[in-house]
Amino acid sequence: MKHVTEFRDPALARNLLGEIARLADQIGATRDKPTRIMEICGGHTHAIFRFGLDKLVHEGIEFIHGPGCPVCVLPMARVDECIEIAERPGVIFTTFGDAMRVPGTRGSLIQAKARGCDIRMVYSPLDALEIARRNPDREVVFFGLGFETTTPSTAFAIQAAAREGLGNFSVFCNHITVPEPLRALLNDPHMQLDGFVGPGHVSMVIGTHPYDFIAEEFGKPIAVAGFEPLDLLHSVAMVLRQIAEGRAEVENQYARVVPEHGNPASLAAIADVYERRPSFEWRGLGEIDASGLRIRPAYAAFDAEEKFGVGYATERRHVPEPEGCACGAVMTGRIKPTACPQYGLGCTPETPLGALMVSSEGACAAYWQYGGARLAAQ
Amino acid sequence: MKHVTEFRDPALARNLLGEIARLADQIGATRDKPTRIMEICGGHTHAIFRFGLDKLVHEGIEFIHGPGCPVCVLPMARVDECIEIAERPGVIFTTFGDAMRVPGTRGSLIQAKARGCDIRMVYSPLDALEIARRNPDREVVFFGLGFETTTPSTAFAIQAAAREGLGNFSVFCNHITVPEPLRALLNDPHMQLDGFVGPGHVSMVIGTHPYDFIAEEFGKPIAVAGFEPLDLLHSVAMVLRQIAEGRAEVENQYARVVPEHGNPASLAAIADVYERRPSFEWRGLGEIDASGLRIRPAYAAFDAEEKFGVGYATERRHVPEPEGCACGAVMTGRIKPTACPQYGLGCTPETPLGALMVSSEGACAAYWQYGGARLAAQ
Amino acid sequence: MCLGIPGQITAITDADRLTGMADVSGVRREVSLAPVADGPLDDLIGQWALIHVGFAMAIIDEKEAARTLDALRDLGEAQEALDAMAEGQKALEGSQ
Amino acid sequence: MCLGIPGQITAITDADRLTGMADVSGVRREVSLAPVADGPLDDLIGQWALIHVGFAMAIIDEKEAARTLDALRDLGEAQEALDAMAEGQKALEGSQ
Amino acid sequence: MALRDTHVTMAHGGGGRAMRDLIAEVFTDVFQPPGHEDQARLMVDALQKPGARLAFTTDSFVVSPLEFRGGDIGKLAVCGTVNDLAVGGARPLWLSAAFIIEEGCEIAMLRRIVATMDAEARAAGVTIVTGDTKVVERGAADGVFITTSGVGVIAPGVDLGAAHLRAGDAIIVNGPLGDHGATIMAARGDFALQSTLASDCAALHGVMSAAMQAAPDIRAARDCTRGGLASALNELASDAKLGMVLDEAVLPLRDEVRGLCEILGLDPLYLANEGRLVCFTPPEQAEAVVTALQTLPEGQGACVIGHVTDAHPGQVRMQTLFGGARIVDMLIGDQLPRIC
Amino acid sequence: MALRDTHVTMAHGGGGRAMRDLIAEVFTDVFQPPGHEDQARLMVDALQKPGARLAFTTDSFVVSPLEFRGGDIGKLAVCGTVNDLAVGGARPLWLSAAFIIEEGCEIAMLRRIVATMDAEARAAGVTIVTGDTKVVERGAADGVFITTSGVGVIAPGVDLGAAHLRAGDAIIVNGPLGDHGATIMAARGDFALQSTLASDCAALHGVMSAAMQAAPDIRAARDCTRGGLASALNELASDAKLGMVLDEAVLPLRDEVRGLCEILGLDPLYLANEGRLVCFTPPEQAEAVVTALQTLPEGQGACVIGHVTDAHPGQVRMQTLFGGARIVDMLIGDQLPRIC
Ligand code: SF4
Ligand code: SF4
Ligand SMILES: [Mg+2]
Ligand SMILES: [Mg+2]
Ligand SMILES: [Mg+2]
Ligand SMILES: [Mg+2]
Ligand SMILES: [Mg+2]
Ligand SMILES: [Mg+2]
Ligand SMILES: [Mg+2]
Ligand SMILES: [Mg+2]
Ligand SMILES: [Mg+2]
Ligand SMILES: [Mg+2]
Repeated sequence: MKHVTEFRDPALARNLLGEIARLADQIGATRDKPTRIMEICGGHTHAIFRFGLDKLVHEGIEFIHGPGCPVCVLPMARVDECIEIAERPGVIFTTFGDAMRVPGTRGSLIQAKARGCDIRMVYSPLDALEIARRNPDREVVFFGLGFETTTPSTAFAIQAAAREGLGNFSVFCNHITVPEPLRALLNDPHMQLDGFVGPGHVSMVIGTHPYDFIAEEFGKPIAVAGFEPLDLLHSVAMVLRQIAEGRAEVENQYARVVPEHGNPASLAAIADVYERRPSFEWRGLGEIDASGLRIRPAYAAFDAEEKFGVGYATERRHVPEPEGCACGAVMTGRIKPTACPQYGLGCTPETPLGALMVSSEGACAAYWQYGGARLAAQ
Repeated sequence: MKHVTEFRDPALARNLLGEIARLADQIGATRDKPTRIMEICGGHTHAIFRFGLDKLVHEGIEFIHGPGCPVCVLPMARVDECIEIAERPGVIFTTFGDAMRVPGTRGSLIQAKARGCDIRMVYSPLDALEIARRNPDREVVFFGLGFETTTPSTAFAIQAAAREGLGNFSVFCNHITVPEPLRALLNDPHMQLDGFVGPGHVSMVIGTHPYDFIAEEFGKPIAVAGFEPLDLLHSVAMVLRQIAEGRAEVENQYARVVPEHGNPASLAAIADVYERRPSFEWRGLGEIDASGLRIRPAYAAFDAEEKFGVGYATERRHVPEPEGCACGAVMTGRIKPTACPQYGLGCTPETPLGALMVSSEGACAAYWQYGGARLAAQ
Repeated sequence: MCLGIPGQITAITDADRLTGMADVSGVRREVSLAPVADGPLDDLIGQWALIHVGFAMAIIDEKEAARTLDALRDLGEAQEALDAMAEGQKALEGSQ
Repeated sequence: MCLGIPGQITAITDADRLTGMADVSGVRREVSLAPVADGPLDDLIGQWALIHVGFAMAIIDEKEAARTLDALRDLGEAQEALDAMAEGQKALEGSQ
Repeated sequence: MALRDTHVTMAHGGGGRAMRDLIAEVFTDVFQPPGHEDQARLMVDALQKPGARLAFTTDSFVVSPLEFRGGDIGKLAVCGTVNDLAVGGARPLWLSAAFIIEEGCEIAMLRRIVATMDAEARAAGVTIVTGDTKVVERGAADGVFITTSGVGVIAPGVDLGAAHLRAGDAIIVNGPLGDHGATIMAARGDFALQSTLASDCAALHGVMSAAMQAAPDIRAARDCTRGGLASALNELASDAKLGMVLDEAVLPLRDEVRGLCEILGLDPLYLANEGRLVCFTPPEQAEAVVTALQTLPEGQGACVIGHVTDAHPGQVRMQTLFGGARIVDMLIGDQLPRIC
Repeated sequence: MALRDTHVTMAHGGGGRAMRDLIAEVFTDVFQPPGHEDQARLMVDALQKPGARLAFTTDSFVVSPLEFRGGDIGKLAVCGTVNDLAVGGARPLWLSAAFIIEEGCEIAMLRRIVATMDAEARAAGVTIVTGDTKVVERGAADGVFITTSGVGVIAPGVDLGAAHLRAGDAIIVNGPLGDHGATIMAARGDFALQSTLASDCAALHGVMSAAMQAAPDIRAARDCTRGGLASALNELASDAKLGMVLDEAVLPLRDEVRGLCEILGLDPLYLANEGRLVCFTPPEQAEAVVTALQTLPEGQGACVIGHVTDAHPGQVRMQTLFGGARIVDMLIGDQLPRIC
């Protein structure tokens, strides 16, 4: 697989692991006093565990798993709102597969489907659009979720629907943005991070400048990284080198995909279709100012929230986080998943209690599934 | 079973068979020169074969099976029109079970159902009405067919729909009347009948006077009969006694159910909802003047022909009878089913070619199913 | 044509819609009483009606029923009947 | 977040709708080229793009890819790496 | 208690932990099949006797509603396969049970069905030794379908079959006909009929072994399921190239079944049964069979209903109440309710 | 040729002549089961040897689309049950086949499916000896479901099973993983993926007997169907109370399967196979097995993929490409395509 296999080369991995070890020693990182690097993106978390990277890097390097899984941070109330829409007569509710399992207060979309809702998994918002074209007598709703990577795809889909006059298509918009929760994390006085691995695919849309504040205002190094194991290790080495050299910059490890200023067509589509919400709720993090997008009034006809009068278009029900959930502390790097009193007991991937156990990108789920904890336990 | 078991009493049957034999001998009926009595109604045909009455009566009595099966006389084109309606998106097409098997040029309703049409069997037009109430977003069409017995039920259903403002209910009307084809038969110069057994359940609605012309204009005796074996034998005896005594009258064997002037409420409902068509097509008999009913303009909203623009509401396609079909000759009593060149070869109940093989009330089907021919063959 | 079966009306289920319960040998079905509702509905309870496609089409006249049966009982059983039975027996065994 | 995989654009399938065929190891899927259609569409054929939820989100810069790999090759393999590998081995056998 | 869902979801068919939990808690904890492999491994002495034969049969069960008066789909699935073994003269030993479950199916109902199966199997002396579950999308099945297969042993010397029928043989049934078909038709609700009818669903291994003991020369037996008595007799008549004569006056039929048939215009001879068999014995052994069956709960209504003849090979005829005769033909398609 | 319909209607399930014609023309004329009774009656010498055991298994098959590159539901149904017998060390002998058919199903397609089954059964040396058909209303099934059950004989002395696994045993598969699951996922059309992938569907009786000959001390085998290799190994690890270690570098995977998994975010270890088994041998017999399998068409891609360990009982672990380690856990529910 071109552009994949090369970046999984074990020999080069050995080079990088050596480099990381050298740098870690150089900056005095030890098991007891580790250098803490947050990989912001759930895709990075997933790759770390899938390839076992956490066990390979120098023991002085500790990965802190960030909030960058759009499925994990979906609040219960939002899932309830999905089901509310899906229960309307005539609705075909379309969604990415990984959103099917997220629990709301009335169960997940999988369970709503079993109860009789017409809920269909799609690979792309384009497929939802096609379902709408083929079912003119049904209301087809796409569950739009994701960070800036995915936002353009629903923006393009809404533009196409508007062009075609596809009146039976709408998007339930849950798009969120990366920089705002990062700022919230950095403002948290409990936060102790030494650097960041930046989200490669978000950056291919928004470019690298939105992270400038991390280096400039908070003095932390960051390297935007790809998702193959070499990419990840490379970016860790880059962050460590910045620390070693006393720099705090935004570096781009993933230059083959990420342009400095992002993707103009995608940014234009986002700007055309979406505007910022005053605030948006994140599971485990609560409401974060200006962290979510909504559909502009010009496209209100394609806004499921408006069309069905749910969510932010109405009086929203407050759904408290489940009791005893330590997601916030894990997501801000204060504790490891295994330190959560619910981990593996009340909270498992089969019956997730908190956000981070929901998707295989969630830190707790990745820990569990790939054995972060259990490998060590024996 | 009260009012049933008593009329199946073998001892009384023996009395009647004796009486029939006495009368047959008295009028000189013999196997070679039989007295030919037409049971107009398919229900009587069915009962004759079900209870084996044809083999029990005096050999000088020959039953001629009349055209009184509304399922058999349904023309191919009418079935095609049903399927045309059933294929419209959103339609639930409801029908009595026995109409499911009648072949049109594009197969039967059973086959249309297998191809994906939403066709549902009901026991009563009331059930179709209930389906319409429960499916306000679907068009529910009831396949109205039958003689005067059944006509009131669809009339009452249409009145109820009108009262309730049930805009998604309509009837595809194929109701036909008994006297007109009888007159056509009696006018046929080939016809050689000595008397009639009159249709009991039609008569419970219309009374006995509509048959007066049979006695008065054509000089043939008739006895309106019930459907239990004693009823049938009794009515045969009554017809034979009229012949023996040189009378030609309309007698009522089924007085426990049939009032002389019929059922006022049902007649009123028919008159309110229906009017005569100038003519209507009968399978095997062709177009017969004034033999069919249609929905009055006042109830046009409930008329599926108008609503979907099919059938007599449009230019009708002419569908010729299948080649080699002798239904007309059988139905007018000129030949026995077994004399039809197609009987049991091209035409069987599994693959009916002609009208009379379609329903178990059809003379050919009854012959076949209950072994009229095969019992004799061995 | 026109399958019909006697059933006993056992209850009025909806006086507005003129519906009642009919019982045929223990099998019950709600039927329309519209054709026979020419007097107080409750008078129908206990009566026997001829049921067709979910409608009570006619009230069965018990006296007429009895009169018909009486007429049949009065007929003598004659030799011809026995002959006919014998014919039937032959048909049954396929010897005809 | 945001699963993405390199695929090669092999054809333009609908120039009006800006769609093309992407090939990922022999598995093909029609994708939208909207994010990368900033020049003549046919120029995209043969290029590698980063595919996400049915969209070609970015053209992969072959030179940058080579440059990154070159940088990695230049790094020497150090003793620490071998230690790390040994750690991994221990974890594998559950002895850690 | 790893199973927290109340309804089956697609996850329960995915091959993962959810499926394993469903299978363990709902199925194998109850059936307790031997071992944990992909196939049951079985030994039985009876099979190793010289001349012993193995009997093997299968049926899929589909019924709506899934639960009805007198049983449920699970009872049908066990009894139906036990019966297909028993009527061949086999001693039923082992069953397999494969479930196709519609997404959304209530797990409590599955548990009830499984409990019924377990109870019926135990009562019939058979073990459910292997099984399978599949989950399909909502609308791709109708609640649950069950396919059971059965293995039994036919003792040396036992050989029942159509080929052994002889003219004059008595035709015996074990009880009233059509109860199951009528019950389901009423329960389905399409025709808005109410009744107190109950399915005749029952395992007939006891009836069969009683009949085989009472009639050493028993010829053949069939259970009268889909298509009713009429279909079973027509098949046998055709296989045996012999005729059959039924006596309408003695056919055992419940009043409610007659009533339902009159309302809908159906013939009870074609209604399905799930606990009725027809068996054939030399005339002189018929009374012993009837007497023996009448002592059993499943044979209380046993009676002779006719005889075999060589007068009209392949044809089933009925002597009507009046001594008339008619053919009881093979059904064409389905029995459809009629207006006329 | 009494069957004139081109599509199945409810009449074909009604127990009458239409059903009889469908069964005769489409099914029994092809399968030619012995006899005409409700149950097959079978004798086999191999079963009567002292110590011989009978193997009995069942599976329902549901797949959409019904026909796909590399096979159809009929091939799955025969191979799946043959394989469940074979991996237990049994010689497959007889199959039953029960069909649940959706109203409207094309009869020509049924004929194709039946032809595949017949060909596969003959090739595998098994006979389809008994069967059943049911027809359900449109929307109450998805085209056709097939349940096969199988009976085979386990020779005296043969005893494969999880209990025989030992630390150090080699883990062997017979070819690339996930082809079937990936093929079906692409063929289903939901994700609009095109590929030239073909299902691996195959009968593995030959592979099993080759493996048993090459490795006299073969421990156990499983076919890796639903849930893939990962599920089969997890089940065995849990049953055997031993651990397993896979070597990511040697796992046989086709490029297209990798590609499809990357697109949809799936793990090929959990993809279904229908012609892949995993077997366990003492390490010193592994090479002989691999060599033997590679001579067979169904074993061309055979290789050792890991070993059994007592270090982490019940756990399957993978040594990643970089020497990292991760647990290969039991799947939770279904594998759902991911965006992230
Ligand atoms: S174990 Fe569950 S509750 Fe605890 S932090 Fe993780 S996801 Fe949240
Ligand atoms: S056999 Fe067929 S074609 Fe001939 S008269 Fe009878 S129904 Fe008509
Ligand atoms: Mg069977
Ligand atoms: Mg059976
Ligand atoms: Mg049977
Ligand atoms: Mg299985
Ligand atoms: Mg359903
Ligand atoms: Mg199995
Ligand atoms: Mg299997
Ligand atoms: Mg298996
Ligand atoms: Mg069967
Ligand atoms: Mg379907």
